[in-house]
Amino acid sequence: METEYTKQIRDKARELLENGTVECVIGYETGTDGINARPAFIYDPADVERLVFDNTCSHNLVKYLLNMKGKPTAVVVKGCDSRALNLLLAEKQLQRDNIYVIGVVCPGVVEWGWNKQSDKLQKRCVLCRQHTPLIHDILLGEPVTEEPPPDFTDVAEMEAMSSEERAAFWQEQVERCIRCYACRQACPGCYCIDCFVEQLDPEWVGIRIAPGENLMWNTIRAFHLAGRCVACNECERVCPVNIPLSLLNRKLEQEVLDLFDYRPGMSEDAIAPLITFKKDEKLGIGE
Amino acid sequence: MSADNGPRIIGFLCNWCSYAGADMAGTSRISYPSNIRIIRVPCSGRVDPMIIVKCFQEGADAVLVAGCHPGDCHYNEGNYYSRRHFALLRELLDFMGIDKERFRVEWVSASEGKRFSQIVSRFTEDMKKMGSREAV
Amino acid sequence: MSRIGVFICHCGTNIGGVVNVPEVVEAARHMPLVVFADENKYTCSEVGQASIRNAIAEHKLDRVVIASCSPRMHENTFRRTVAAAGINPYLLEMANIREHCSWVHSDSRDATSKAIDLVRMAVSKVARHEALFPRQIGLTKRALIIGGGVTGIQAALDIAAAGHEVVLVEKEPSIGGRMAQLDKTFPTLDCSACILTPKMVDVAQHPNITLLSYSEVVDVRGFVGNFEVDILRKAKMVDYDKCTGCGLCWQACPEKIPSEFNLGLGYRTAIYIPFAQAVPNKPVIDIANCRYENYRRWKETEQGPEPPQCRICEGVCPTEAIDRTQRDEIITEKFGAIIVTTGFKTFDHSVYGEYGSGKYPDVISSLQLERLMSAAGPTEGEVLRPSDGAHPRSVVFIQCVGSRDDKVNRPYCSKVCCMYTAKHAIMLKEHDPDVQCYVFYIDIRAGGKDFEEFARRAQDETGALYLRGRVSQIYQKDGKLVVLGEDSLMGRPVEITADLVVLATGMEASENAAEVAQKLNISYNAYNFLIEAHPKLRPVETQTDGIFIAGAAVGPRDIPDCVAHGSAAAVKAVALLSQDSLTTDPLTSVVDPMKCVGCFACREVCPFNAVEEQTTRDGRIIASINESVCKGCGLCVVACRPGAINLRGFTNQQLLSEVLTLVGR
Amino acid sequence: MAQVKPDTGKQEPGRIYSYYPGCSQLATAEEYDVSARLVSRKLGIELRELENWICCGASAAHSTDHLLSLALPANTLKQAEEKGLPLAVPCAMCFSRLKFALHELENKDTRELVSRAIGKDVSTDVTVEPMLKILADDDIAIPLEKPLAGLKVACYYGCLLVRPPEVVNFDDAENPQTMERLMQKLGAEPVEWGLKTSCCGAGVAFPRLDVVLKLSYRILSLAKERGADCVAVACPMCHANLDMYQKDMKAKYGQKLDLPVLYFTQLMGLALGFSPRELLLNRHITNPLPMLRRKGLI
Repeated sequence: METEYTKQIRDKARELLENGTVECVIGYETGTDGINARPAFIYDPADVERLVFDNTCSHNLVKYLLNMKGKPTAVVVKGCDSRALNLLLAEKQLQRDNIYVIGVVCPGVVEWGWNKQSDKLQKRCVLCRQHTPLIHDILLGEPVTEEPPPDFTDVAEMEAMSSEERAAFWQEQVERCIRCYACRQACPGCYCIDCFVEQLDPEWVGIRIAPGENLMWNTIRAFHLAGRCVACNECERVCPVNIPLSLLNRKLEQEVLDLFDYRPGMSEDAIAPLITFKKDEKLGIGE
Repeated sequence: MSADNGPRIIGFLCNWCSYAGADMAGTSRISYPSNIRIIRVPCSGRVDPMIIVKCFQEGADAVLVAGCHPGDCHYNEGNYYSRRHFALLRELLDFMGIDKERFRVEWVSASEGKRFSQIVSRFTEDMKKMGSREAV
Repeated sequence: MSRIGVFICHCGTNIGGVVNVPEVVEAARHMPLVVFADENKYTCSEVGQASIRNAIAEHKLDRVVIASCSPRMHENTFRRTVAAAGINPYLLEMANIREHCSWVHSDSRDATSKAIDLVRMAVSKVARHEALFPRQIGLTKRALIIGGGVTGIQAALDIAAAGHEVVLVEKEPSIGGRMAQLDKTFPTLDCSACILTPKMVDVAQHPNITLLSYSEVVDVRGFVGNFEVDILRKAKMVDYDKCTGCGLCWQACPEKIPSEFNLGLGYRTAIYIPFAQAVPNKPVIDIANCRYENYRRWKETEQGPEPPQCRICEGVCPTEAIDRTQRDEIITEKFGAIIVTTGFKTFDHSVYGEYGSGKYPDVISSLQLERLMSAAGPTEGEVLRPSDGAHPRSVVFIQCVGSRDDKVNRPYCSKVCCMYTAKHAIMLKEHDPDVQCYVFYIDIRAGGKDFEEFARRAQDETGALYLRGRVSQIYQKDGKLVVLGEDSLMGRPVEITADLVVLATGMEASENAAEVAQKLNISYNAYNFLIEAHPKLRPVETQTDGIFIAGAAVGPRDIPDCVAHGSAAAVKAVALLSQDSLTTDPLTSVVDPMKCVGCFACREVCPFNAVEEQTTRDGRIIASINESVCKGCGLCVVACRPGAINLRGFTNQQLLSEVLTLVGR
Repeated sequence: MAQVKPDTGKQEPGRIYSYYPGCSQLATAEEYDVSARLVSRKLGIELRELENWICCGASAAHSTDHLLSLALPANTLKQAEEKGLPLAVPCAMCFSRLKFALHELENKDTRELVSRAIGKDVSTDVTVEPMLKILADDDIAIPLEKPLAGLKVACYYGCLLVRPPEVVNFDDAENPQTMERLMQKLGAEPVEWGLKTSCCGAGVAFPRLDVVLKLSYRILSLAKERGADCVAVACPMCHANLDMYQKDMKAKYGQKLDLPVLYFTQLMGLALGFSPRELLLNRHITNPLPMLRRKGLI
């Protein structure tokens, strides 16, 4: 089935490049370890054979559209990626009409293992509720109709701990943070010209790498994605020191669902929950 | 502010209702513990969640945000937004080990001086019980 | 490097009595960038202000911190002070060490250390202030007055006299309000209608006044000098250009509806004017009760039996003024200033079970008695009891019904009841010498010119028996009312058999007061009375520039107070309207084009549509703020993740620095 | 007294109460207790009498010893709490005392004091409801067998059932309507009158009968004047004063009242088809039977 995807993607890519619909096709190609896929930017129909699709195609390619400066571009999107696409369209960072979306009904991708083929599905895929791209110009594969209900066991486990335990837990986690900002670079929702963490005036986060500053960074990173995170979980995948960022994202995902009955990136004109309101809603604040 | 005289509480008060409410507490001489330090903002909706997190990161024991009652916002809608922001933020902070109780959001109108002092008194009491935090 | 001067105020002993001011001054001297610190007895006094001006010159100060009372009190005063000394008025910051410190903390040590913190915060903030410059905007030289009672009428006439256009909106078919319902007024006993109606006519005739009766304000947008107001004009079904007010129609109309104006004591017709001297003196059709309108409603569905048609009014009208095509319409008008005079309503006494829950016909409200006494009232001035039309001989008055009573959540005093009851006692005696009045009271509050004398007169001359105490029970027996109460001076229960009981029902904010206040964004208290910008020094202003309040909408008031209040509000409005342009507050949001990513979250959250699009040189579409529309709430700042928007006077940098002076580094 | 089992098989949940008859109901006001139990049973309301209930303190304790006036009801409340059921109380006085106790026990210090006094940890975790509220509950369907058609009733609550509101919080303190609604459901016609919560004189009868005569006469004469055939009461004390002294009133004020005073539960009983004997209607001093016969209700 994956080889089938590969073939379809190559054909579509060739067609799009040849008839000039797009200038570039963003897809996946096999990486240097000969196993794991990496992003591929195909400008020449002759190169389309590089394109592949298999269960190592983890990257959220939508992020790269931000750099295409409005050039007509085709992009391969999985279910979660498509939510990111909706998000960026809603936030006016992309124009739908110069993007050709090759949607792939995603069977789930496996964990990253250098030089070795892993067969362990990524956490996000185990919990995935959006296998079928929400937005596409061509859809590869059979749409998945039955999606599982939300599962926040991991969050619940965390909440079972005492306040002190949680504090200690995160203390320990963020102490490892080297502030490389890979999480931010990989995140489709992070596209600020001048990220708050690198602003010197106001200095929201001290430049020094210290637990407090690290905690500030990781907290605000998560909060800036509250009601926006599409659960592609690239941030956690790319973290070199394995900070469980998904816990923060998913906690907020759950709260947003409970409080505002909202799932980010489900449509291209959705209004994020923090920039709208209901007059008579009860949120347990000031009541 | 010295930690020796109990919890360090930072209060963000909207200029139109709650700050006026605090003034009312003053003009009516309704006393409350002196731990709170008040920062005046135009609207509770001006209070950026980032600065709340900053307060805790830097070692504040507790933070109070007070704004107009829903429907009474001087800017019509400000407190509706802050209500959403802080509902989420409280959860996130709690999740990260900063107890919900340390971050309170209250609606205090310009005429509720008594209520303001009651809120601050209760808050200070609770925080004394909880004990102080360390900056991280 | 900025040079900051700090001035700590003793405010007499208000601050100095608790806060150790010299200690605060000493601490301030050692704060970063502070080159001068001093104390004043009264910083707001001329002496105090002079000392600031001198210090600025002497020490070349370029920023000033004043630690004294609430900035809501004196920020503008001191802005002028520093401006006079050549410093941009926005390079001032105040530390509130009175309302937020000395007045609420008794322990001198704590209060002092808190005061020092507050000063430190102000210093750190002022260091990050930038010079700001107000901008000039135009204004509409027209005033809107909401509510056509005596207060609104007075305000309208005064503004019109000053040469400005006024639109007076009244929800009833006629202006006049409560005062029009009164018979006589205390303490002079001159006829209410006789002194009010000429003013009402003046309103109708004044070239500068547009009267929109039977209309309501539905929406208010904009800001001082530039309000845009949607006004609902309810369908009158009468063409006022054709109508001469001859009265044939309401004499002919067969429908009888209890008269609101007479508080249910008499009847009016479906096409009606509320009372004889109504202004405008032209009728409206009460669509809910008009037979033909009822028939028209039926015609749409043809459900149920066919109601009678009528149209008699149309038949008798000599000028064909009845216009059935009229519909409710909403008009939009521009105003520079708005005065709210929505007045009051009387307390509904049916919540008092002990007074018969409003079920006893001969237990009436004092306003109903006014109607019974009025020569233009349902009984043409003869006081007859509602149940059987008999002349009451023994009348019991009960004070503080819906006033000074926590039980019904009305703890406040309604101010006028003591006096009008005295008036009633005197008037009743004049109507009928055989009347014996009894008055149950808590205290007699007769503060006011000639008031005490008047209240005495009621007791001494008319022989009204004043009993200090509450009534515990009223019940009907043998066609009379038995009143059980207590005489707390004699210390024993009293039982009086009365023909008529008059309840001195208190004043309440009118039912739509809160609604109007919300539309205008002005604050109101727990009882829906509007809140002044300052209870003593700004009694007719609100926290919203350009919106003024007056009369009983602000709190219980008698007629002279309301009139004075109306004139006061008028003066404020006139002062505003006589300017050629307004200076806007420069404390607005600004966009940093280099940081804006054009997500327009700011536009989503802005309550005032102040966010506009602009295209950068490199073709990006980004946000920009219309500064004359922006009111400086700062919602956009929070919505802006990239930190491209900042709020002047409350910048991220400033708030952060305040926090950091308190905690952490 | 034997526990009364409801005869209806269908037992709705929440219709089971602990029952506190109170002393009077076992003596002078037996008819109140009996009729209350009969009616409850008929309506499928199960009353489980507390085994060891004791006097509520009534009029004496609270005017002599404050602690005692709390300890006595607290003891009963403790039993009710242990049963975990709401407590049904017919007598207005008992109801008042129990509610007062609950009210004052809200205070921590008082609670500790009283706990020490009775040697048990008292809490306020129990609901006390007047029989009237329970039986007048609109959710309860009343299977009328003899509607009280044409019977004009003056509903009399007295002082204690509805006052002070912040303590008893039951109905409107000045113009209660519960009994009126109930009487309407029974087919009777409540009269509109003003003295339904005025004092009857209560225990003052013993030292100062004249006061009681004055107060009670005012009440009865008004009821009469408003056209009532009888007065419905929910308090044995009120009942005694209104029922017993009508002859003395005639002597003092010259008006022959002859106005039967019945417990509301007895009127319910009649409407539900119980016989006058079952309802002990023969125990009243002002005999109601002639009037009831006139009205064709028996």
